[in-house]
Amino acid sequence: MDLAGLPPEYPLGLAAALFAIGAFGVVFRRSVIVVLMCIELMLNAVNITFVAFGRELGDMAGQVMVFFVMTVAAAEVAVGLAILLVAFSRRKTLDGDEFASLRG
Amino acid sequence: MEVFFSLAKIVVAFVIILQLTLLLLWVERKGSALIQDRVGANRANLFGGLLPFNLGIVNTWMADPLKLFHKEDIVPTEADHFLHWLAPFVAIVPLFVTFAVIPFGDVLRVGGYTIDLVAAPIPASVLFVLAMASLAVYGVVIGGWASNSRYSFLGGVRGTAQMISYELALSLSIVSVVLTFGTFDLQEIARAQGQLIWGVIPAWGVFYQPVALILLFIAGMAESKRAPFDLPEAESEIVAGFFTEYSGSKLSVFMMADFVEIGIVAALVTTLFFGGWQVPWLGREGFQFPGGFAIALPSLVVTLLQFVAFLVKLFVFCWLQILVRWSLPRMRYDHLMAFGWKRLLPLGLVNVGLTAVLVLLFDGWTVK
Amino acid sequence: MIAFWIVALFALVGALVVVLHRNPVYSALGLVLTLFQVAVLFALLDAPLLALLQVMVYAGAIVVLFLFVIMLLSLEPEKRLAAPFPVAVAGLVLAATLGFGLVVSGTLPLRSGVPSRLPADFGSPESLATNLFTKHQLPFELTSVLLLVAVVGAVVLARRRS
Amino acid sequence: MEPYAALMASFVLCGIVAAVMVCASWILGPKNPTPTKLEIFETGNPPMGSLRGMRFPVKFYLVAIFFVVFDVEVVFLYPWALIFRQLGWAGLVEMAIFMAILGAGLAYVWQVGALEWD
Repeated sequence: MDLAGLPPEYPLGLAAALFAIGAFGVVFRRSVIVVLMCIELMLNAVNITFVAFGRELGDMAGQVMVFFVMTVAAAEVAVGLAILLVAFSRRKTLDGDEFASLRG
Repeated sequence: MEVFFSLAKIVVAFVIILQLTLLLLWVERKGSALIQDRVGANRANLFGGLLPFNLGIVNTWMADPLKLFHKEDIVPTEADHFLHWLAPFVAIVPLFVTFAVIPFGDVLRVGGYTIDLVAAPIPASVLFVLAMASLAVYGVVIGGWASNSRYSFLGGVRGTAQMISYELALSLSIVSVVLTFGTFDLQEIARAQGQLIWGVIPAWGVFYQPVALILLFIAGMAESKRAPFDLPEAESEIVAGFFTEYSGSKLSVFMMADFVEIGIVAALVTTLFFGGWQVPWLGREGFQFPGGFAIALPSLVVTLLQFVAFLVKLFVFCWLQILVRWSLPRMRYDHLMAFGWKRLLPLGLVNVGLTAVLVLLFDGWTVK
Repeated sequence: MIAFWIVALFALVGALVVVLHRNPVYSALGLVLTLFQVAVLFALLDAPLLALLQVMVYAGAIVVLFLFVIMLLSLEPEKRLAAPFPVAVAGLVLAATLGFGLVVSGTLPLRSGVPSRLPADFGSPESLATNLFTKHQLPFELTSVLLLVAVVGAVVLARRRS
Repeated sequence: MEPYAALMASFVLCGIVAAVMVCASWILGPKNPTPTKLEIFETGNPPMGSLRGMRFPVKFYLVAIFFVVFDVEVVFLYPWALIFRQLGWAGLVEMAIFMAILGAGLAYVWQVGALEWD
């Protein structure tokens, strides 16, 4: 398995596809929890590009950034789901469109 | 040839865990009988009962699995069929794979080849074990949810909360071990323990990290969901927990997963704290006792001795877990969570800090 | 190369399950599939440590949290899956544009001066750790503040509810 | 053979064996479903209503959220522990600050009683 030969275009293409699917899901889905999952997908696509470019440029900073992205994702999910719980207990729904009147 | 050796190692590691599981099933049935002053499994026998004694080993080695495999497979109508099938599969595969990174010997020299006796010698094997252990949650979650039954669901939720709570203590104990040995590689950790402290005592992890050993053992038992931590499957409260709605071979797979987890905890304890395959004072050339006395041994004998030593240690720690299971009563759920979060987690953090300071103060104190 | 195509196939299948399945539990499991494939991809791209941490953090913790919330709220499969038709079309167009743009920019020739050969220890856990703790101390410390805020925020929100 | 290839082979082997074990009953066992047998087990009573709609105390979510946060913290500890000898005292101070901030988080959680399971 000669992996050194994997050109960066392939993982980058996959990352682009994952990012696009994630972005589509954010717009397309109503359920807020699925939207959060789609955001995770997009973050992962970004992680792939970090790793792929870092490898191409011979720079470890790319992998270090993935570390920080993971942390941010964890914090985002923790707070996001806590907000979602509060919203669910008030509205009994997870439909994002119903939250439009949440402000104020 | 290389490929052949690699495949052989994978098969060996897999056979170890499969046989260990079946053996543990027998040990548990016979052992619990011993503890509770019963006779235990004694029906199926070899050679049609011609032997004067009957240990019932055939029961669990062959008869029990075969019987379960011939039972009817029932999937409740209201269950989510796909996930109901998926859950046992997801529960057991990561656990099986874990054994591929556990070293079961030093090196084997055959016909000019020097084979590292670990099935998949990846560089960060300790983390691989942890990653696979963190996937074990899915079997419980999916099984509990897919059955669509109250008991299963309660068991699944309890099990998940318990497993994730104790995973932190488990990880922290491994962090302190990594601090001590300065590597993620289980094989390197095992090799480092072949050194001697003051030229006499084998430099086993237990002498450097006694607290981490206790943490790992307790957290590992909680991860494997066994008494005193068996709340996810507490028979007296929620029937059988997350596998209430399972029958036949799927049930046997879930039960097997428990035993594989026991094996993994024992393998971790052995490798990280008790020298893995190390036999005290046995080097690659033979025994080198302190005081200059030495016995030269052929390489193959050394390897065999180490392999046997690994199996013996593995088995001792499995037995210890079974002993604990049959000795202690079940914990209360609030006690369980409080113990994990308020005792083990701070203890693990303190242990990490203490280890770090000690490593800096006396670098000779640790292996490296 | 074959490994990459297998990874890509499963990752895309997982991602599509996340976006298109009605039942949020299946969405979460699709997410696990994708994340696991991303971990394998990391291993292929000389990032073995990240691969394992990816499994531990995402599959072992974050998706478990998702599943927990879905199960404990006992969410039904959605009857109305999606936004109204125009929004769906808009989303599709947006996604296609994004994907196309990213593919184009990703395949542009990289700037010159790139080392043609990677150092021997590139991607080893040691080099990652050294880089993290000697060149990125400040972000590292700030991370802890972020996590602190997250935990405090979660507690405050959850307690307000009860 | 590369270690990762060996790992993949191991995954495949374990996956096949596990799949055979999971499906064994379906292949070997009898198939005689009756409506009662296919009911969900509720200690012999007819199952009451659907499970969906059952709600759980907020404590369970909180445990999962804490786990996510502290798991990320531990994830930073691994690479730190690996190269701790090279980092020396500077590394200790670095990690001490990190842990102190998160320790404050744990203390807060403990203080407000979010870890209590009354």
